[in-house]
Amino acid sequence: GPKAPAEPAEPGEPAAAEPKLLRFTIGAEPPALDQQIATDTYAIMLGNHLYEGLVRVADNGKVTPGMAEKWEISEDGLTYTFHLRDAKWSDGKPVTANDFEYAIKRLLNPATASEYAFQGYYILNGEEYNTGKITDPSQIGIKALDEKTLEIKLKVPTGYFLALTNFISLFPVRQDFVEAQGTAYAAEADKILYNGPYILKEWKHEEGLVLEKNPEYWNKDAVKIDKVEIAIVTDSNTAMSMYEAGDLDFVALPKDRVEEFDKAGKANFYYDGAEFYFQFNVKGRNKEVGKLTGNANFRKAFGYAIDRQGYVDAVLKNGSDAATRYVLPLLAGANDLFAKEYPLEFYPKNADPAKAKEYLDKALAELNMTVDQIPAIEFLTDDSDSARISAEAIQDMLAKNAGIKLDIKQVPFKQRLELMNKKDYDLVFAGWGPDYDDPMTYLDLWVIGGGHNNTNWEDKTYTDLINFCKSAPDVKERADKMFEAEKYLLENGPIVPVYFRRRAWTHVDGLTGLIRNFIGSDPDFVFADITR
Amino acid sequence: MEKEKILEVKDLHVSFDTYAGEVKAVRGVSFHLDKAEAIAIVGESGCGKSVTAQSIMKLIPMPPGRIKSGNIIFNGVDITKFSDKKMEAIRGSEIGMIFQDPMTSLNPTMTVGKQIAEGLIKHQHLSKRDAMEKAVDMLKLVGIPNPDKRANQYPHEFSGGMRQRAMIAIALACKPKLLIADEPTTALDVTIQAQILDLMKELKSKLDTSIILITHDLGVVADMAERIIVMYAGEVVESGTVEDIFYNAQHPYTWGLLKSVPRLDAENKEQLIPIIGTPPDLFAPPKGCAFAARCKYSMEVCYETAPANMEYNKDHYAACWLGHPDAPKVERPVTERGVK
Amino acid sequence: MFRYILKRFFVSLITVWILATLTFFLVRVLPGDPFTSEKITPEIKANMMKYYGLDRPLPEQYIKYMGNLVKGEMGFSLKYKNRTVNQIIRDAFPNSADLGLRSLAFSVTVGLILGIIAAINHNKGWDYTSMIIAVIGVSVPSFVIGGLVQYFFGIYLKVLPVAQWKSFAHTILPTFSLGLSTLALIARLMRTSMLEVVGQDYIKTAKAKGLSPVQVTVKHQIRNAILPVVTVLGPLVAALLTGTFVVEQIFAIPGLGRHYVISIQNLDYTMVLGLTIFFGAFLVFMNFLVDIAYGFVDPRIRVGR
Amino acid sequence: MEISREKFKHVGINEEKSQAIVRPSMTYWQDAWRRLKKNKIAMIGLVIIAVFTVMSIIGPMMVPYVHSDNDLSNTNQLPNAQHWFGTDDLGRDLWARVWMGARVSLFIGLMAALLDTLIGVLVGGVSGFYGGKVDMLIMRFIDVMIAIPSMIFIILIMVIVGAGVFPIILSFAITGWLSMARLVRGQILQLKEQEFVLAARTLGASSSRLILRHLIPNTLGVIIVSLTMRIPSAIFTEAFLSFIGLGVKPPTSSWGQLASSGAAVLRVYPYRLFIPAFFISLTMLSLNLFGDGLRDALDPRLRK
Amino acid sequence: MMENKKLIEVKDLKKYFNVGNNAVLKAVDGLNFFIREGETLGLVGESGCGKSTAGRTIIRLYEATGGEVIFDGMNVHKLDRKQSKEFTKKAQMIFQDPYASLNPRMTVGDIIGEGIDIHNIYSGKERTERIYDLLHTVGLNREHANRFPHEFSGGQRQRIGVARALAIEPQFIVCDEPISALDVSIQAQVVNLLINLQRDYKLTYLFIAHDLSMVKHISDRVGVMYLGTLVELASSTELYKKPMHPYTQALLSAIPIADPEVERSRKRILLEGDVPSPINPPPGCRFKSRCRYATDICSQEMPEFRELEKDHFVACHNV
Ligand SMILES: Nc1ncnc2c1ncn2[C@@H]1O[C@H](COP(=O)(O)OP(=O)(O)OP(=O)(O)O)[C@@H](O)[C@H]1O
Ligand SMILES: Nc1ncnc2c1ncn2[C@@H]1O[C@H](COP(=O)(O)OP(=O)(O)OP(=O)(O)O)[C@@H](O)[C@H]1O
Ligand SMILES: [Mg+2]
Ligand SMILES: [Mg+2]
Repeated sequence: GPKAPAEPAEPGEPAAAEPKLLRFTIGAEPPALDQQIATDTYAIMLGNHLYEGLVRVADNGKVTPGMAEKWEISEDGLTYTFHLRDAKWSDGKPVTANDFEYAIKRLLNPATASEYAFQGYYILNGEEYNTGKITDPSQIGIKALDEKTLEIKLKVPTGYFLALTNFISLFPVRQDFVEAQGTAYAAEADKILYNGPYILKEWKHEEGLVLEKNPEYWNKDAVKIDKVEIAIVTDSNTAMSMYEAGDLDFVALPKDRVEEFDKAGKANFYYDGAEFYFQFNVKGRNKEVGKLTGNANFRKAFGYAIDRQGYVDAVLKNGSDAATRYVLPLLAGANDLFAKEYPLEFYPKNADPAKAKEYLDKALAELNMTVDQIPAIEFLTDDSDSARISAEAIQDMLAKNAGIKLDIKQVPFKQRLELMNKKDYDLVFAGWGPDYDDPMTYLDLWVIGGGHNNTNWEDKTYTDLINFCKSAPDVKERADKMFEAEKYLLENGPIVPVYFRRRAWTHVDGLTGLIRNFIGSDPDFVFADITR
Repeated sequence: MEKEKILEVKDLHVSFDTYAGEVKAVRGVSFHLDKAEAIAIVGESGCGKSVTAQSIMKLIPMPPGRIKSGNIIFNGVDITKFSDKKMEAIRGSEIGMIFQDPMTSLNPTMTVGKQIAEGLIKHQHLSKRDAMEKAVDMLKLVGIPNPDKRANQYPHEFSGGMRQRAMIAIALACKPKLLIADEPTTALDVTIQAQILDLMKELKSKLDTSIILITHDLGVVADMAERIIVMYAGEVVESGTVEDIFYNAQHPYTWGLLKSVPRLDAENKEQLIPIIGTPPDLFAPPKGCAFAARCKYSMEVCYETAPANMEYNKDHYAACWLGHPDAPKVERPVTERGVK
Repeated sequence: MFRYILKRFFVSLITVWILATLTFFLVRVLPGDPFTSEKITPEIKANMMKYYGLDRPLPEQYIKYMGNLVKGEMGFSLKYKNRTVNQIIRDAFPNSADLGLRSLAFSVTVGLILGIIAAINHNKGWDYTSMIIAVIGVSVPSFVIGGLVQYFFGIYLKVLPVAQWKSFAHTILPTFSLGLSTLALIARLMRTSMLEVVGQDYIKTAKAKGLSPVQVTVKHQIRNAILPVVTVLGPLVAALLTGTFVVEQIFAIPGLGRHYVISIQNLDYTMVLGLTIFFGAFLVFMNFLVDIAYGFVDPRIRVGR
Repeated sequence: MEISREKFKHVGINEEKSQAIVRPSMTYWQDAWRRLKKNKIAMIGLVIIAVFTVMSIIGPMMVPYVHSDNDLSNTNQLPNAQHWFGTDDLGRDLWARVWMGARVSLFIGLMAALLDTLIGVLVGGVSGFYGGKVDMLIMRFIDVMIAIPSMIFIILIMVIVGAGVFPIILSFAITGWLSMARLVRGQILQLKEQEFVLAARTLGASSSRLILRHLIPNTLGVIIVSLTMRIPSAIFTEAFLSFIGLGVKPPTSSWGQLASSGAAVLRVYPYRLFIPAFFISLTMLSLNLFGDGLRDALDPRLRK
Repeated sequence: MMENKKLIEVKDLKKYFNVGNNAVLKAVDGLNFFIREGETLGLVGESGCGKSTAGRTIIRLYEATGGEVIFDGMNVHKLDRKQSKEFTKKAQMIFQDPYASLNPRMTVGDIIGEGIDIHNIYSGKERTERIYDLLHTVGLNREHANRFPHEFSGGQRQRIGVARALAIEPQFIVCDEPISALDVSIQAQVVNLLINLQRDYKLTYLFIAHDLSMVKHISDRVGVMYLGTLVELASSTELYKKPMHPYTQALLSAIPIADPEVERSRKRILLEGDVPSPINPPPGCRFKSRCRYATDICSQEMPEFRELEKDHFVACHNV
């Protein structure tokens, strides 16, 4: 007779609550998961889930307790005292204040060669130690007062410092473990200690990572998702296809699919924090160009010639905002969002050819030139396909709206940075993402001697303004001055903002609580939930 | 008494299509071959001997070549219409062929032994091993020293004559009923040549193999053949028994051939007697006798009308107007005992 | 023969050494440095340069690198900071080699068959069919083919997984996408060299032995015609087995291919060097095999002897 | 048949009649060209390429749009009466872009073919012909050149020379010919042992003559194949080079770039891939048809 | 014949091939002879005995393993570039294998004209005329100039090879079986041509052939080779009248005669015994295994090449 069919499922056994699984992709292998070495967005995202710092930043930007149960800030805003909770590393040993002290000293130690050491520069003597001005680490303003108490002294009062402790570079590590692993620390899943909501179950390099809920995590009950599968998929179209084939739970939308998903009400948008602007080298690659790029009116002509809205709608198609001002509208001001407290529309959303011409004529008059004498201005941009399209669109706008001819020069990313560092460019399409939730992360770029100011623009007034803000004790006054600086910069500075980037994404029904951040970890699924 | 005919070629026409038109390489060749008989085809180089031979095996490159008309009756069946599949069974086993150019006719990337063994594997279903053994035997049979070593060498490591012997070994390996030997001994010295000819004779007498021998060495012809077919410009101009041709040739071309042979007893560096001129272009053969323009005895009719085949005895035919009763009598330059 | 192999081995070592040296200095000439990034400051960069020994004079770095290389160590990646180049290659190479071997097997068999069929049916239907396949194979690049098959088989028909490298089913689409252009090249080369062979006298001899067309082709034509395929196979095998950027990217395969591109973009000196040496050694070895194979394919060829 | 007696008069040898010249005289190349012309399929290929060449000159002028003009309100239009091939993501007319791109791509293809033949065939010829140390040296050099990532050369070229057509050609000159050289060398190793080469050698033929007149003509088959295969790869290499800033400057386009940007939007605007891909494929097909015809024409054994 | 100067002197010439597994094939093993200007030296011998190899080594197609070849005072194997071009102008070769030695992609006209081009002998119309002349000389017609080698019959190909060698009017030609593929009447034409050229231009030939009657006819002296060495060398009449070496005797007895009755009654000396191989050949006389007169000494010592009578050299212990 026929063989018996496969054994029927055991009856009676309760349909054990199926583990909740979340699947998504990241675009590249995280180069390192070592807290003090990691720099890239994926490691930052993973770090947020695998480790926990002193605090955790919730959805609305509010600082909530993390490893620190509570903390005190001194009157002068310089000394922070953190009281740690009873938390455990994944090997069962307790997390102590020493782990934080060791981590930060490790970050700042020049021998660690941490690229993100500057995240510790707020701490007293942090920069000095890292740059070799002092060699005694005990002079750094961090100290474990006892097992559970940590004291941090800052250089200057820094309002956003608490939020900063949520950043991977300041996350704790355990000395004995790190030293035992040596160079192999954090190279593989089993060479890491975790204190966050998840532990890394599997790390197949270049292929994917599997996260599992950390049973030792102090707040584990708030964590809903049991298992996370992260595939490493570089090609965004592939990721999209995987999503469509049902292999993923959320995915970034390639720009040509946004419209379709938006119409179906399935597209979501979020700011990723990046802002893009024209950055001029006010001396140009040569004198001739320098005359023009050094002229504020000439630069303003650019500002009016760009059809920001058209560009954002037709070229980017990801819901990005036309940037009519410099400071990202999401950053915190004195009490509310900076943009709400200090609204500004310096440049129009749409092109204003008349104004552009007016400024150009003004500039030419100042320079004693005619339009035909304008030399070809080299427009430096990245080598991605989207950068090319952007450049072509901008080229056309400037030609049509202001009669300025641009010569597009596409180069690989590193080469672009190199050319910028060497100040060997006329005009570049550059972007900047915030390091912390404060306008200063954008504004202090352009001070004299600023590490990132490679525009040759050296303005005393502006520098003074910024320096004042940096140590201004009064929050309101500081904000006022920052607004003043922003206006000054737009009027005279070497940059013309173009857009604030947003990204489009979609997710399966039933995924809730996933946070998309413009700063720090993105996405944040610590408190996400999924029902199928 | 009728002997058993193994092969009969009737009015064979073979042409090559070239850009300027048709090269009529073979123009109405007819002959037959009996069982256990050896015939020789002789004739000027380029007269279509090889093409005729290859047509019998249907190995003319097609295109550009094609068999235009005629029949080839082998063992009583007309093989001109045979499919490739049917030909495969005949080739190599029933009809063996020795090609004229031994270097290019051997596969440069296969050892000689394997090339010989191949036919054996195909037709006699020997195992690889046995076939190789047999191949070594064959090489030995054709007089190649050190045959087991040589069997593993490649053609380019062989001398000209050794390649030719390898070709012979390939053709003889399966003991074919009909052997077509296209200039089989040109590259061989006389002692080896004698050996090979003995070998062929042996096949003939023991296995009743019939042989078509294409050669221009009249000495070999005299040794091997029973009948001779003389070709000129794609046609048979004379055919007959060895004696008929050597002692009683009727066609001026045959005379020319016989006269050009150097003789051992002749003076050193004395001028040989060639046939003057060149054969006609087969692209546009003359309408009369093809040999007329080079013929000392030609007549007007020769330029205008192709001569019919005249019978001299049962086996002896010649296509020459001199045999016509109206033709003037000429003194034949060839006597009973060879050249005058 | 043995002496030749020995000689080739030494020449190969020298070749790889020259390759390593050239690459070592060439990457240093590229504008920028591995730590150039948007947020870095000069002081921090100096720390990093020091940590990785990049602040030392170039000749010193070179000697140190070569010293390690002799021991088979290629150092830490400057981008994947906790992993050595050796580890990265060890992790990724098996996947690339797997994919490479599969697509080689696919493209060589299908390519040879197509080429042979085309030559035998010269200027007939099959010939044109194989040409069209070949034309598609080379004029539609793998990123397009990849996208198309992903859509068709993965999303539209839902019969094969879209991407990733997990089971046999996952390997089918990438193997196909990767193999297509190789297939095209092999088919075309084989066809043309077969055409040179079919008219040769020895083919007549083979036919005269009564071999069937298939036997004639298999035993006599292929070996005489395959040389160009063998030639291209050398670098091809080296290239395919060490990974292909585009296909790995499209199908999210954790292979070596992407590193070749990314490491240069990142100016990850040690990675670039390690990969170049790895590929170079592979290539030199493959071409050595090709040269040896020449002698087997055609005994008249005596490379270097 | 009756034949009059007079006809049987002795005439004798007639030199003239035996020497009649009937066929037209032709050189190898004339003959090859004649056969090529007779090959209809090959000629179709040639005509298509000619048409593309002509269109690359006049095509952009046939529409009232400039290839670089943006029209952000009319992006990604399907082919229609105004825009015969539709528009791209900046609203640029694709017809104009396709034919402007043809200029770049056809030129690049031609250049690649030229350089491959010039450098690859010669180097390969020399290497295979001389063999021994020369061969070893050249082949190891080629190994090194293949192994060094071409990106390195390309970036260096960009730094030294800048963008434009010349650097593209330069980068082809540096890396494009390598596989051709290997291929030709392999063939020549096989050929040079053949008797006709020895024969030419006894005539005192110089090495260059042996290579150019005896060996290379006998490798034309693989050379042609390799060339036809090289052209699309050159077209896409150009796209890649432009992508990293080495190619033609934006907003000029090329088929390769059109195709690769079309490939990114395949799911939504397939025509943006299919149109350039169609032209690349058709060019390839024509080249292959023509190449095969050429091969056949150059092979005297197939002479008809 | 007057004692002309020696044009070619071959001294202890050796050519070995490496045939794998450390086996050495001694194709030519110690050849000694000379050819005077305007003379024809015939070379006969068993197939595979090294005649072609000797010819090719003399003309420097193969590097010699040992020994030297002096041509007109020059050591052929030590020529510089210019000299070697000069040498090729003076010394030519007709190849044994007609088809393989013709480039399949060149027209016959170009093949024949190649030497003319290389040595800049003629150009333009003269060149064409010369090619037509040569074609005519070898019994082809001018129309053939535009055809390709594969369109010819075996004999026609052979004649192309002859025409090619004659094209550059050399002083010395190695004729490696130049006539074996030709029918007798064309043979006669070609041989006549060679003889006439020799008479008119004092050409020198090394004539390799199997057809002994033809060799006798054309040669002044004949050398008989056996397994890489010369066993006998004498003037042609002398050799045919009075062969001394047992191998020569056997060879001569095997010549087929173009007369059926004579041929059928001819007795030839049968060579029996093992045919030795040139791969690692045995010591002693190479012919001993097949020699009727072989004695002990034959298997121990290689017989010396002695001048037994004036100009008659033999390598045999027993004569
Ligand atoms: N492929 C071809 N294309 C054109 N003509 C050809 C071809 N093959 C042979 N021929 C011509 O056919 C004629 C007969 O050639 P065939 O080879 O039969 O001569 P043959 O009698 O064997 O001569 P030989 O004794 O020289 O070998 C020749 O004139 C030759 O030129
Ligand atoms: N390239 C080679 N490699 C190995 N052995 C070779 C090579 N060329 C010739 N030989 C061997 O050298 C010996 C002499 O060959 P050669 O061609 O000189 O003979 P030959 O006297 O010309 O014979 P034939 O009359 O048959 O042409 C033969 O045993 C042959 O096998
Ligand atoms: Mg013939
Ligand atoms: Mg020989």
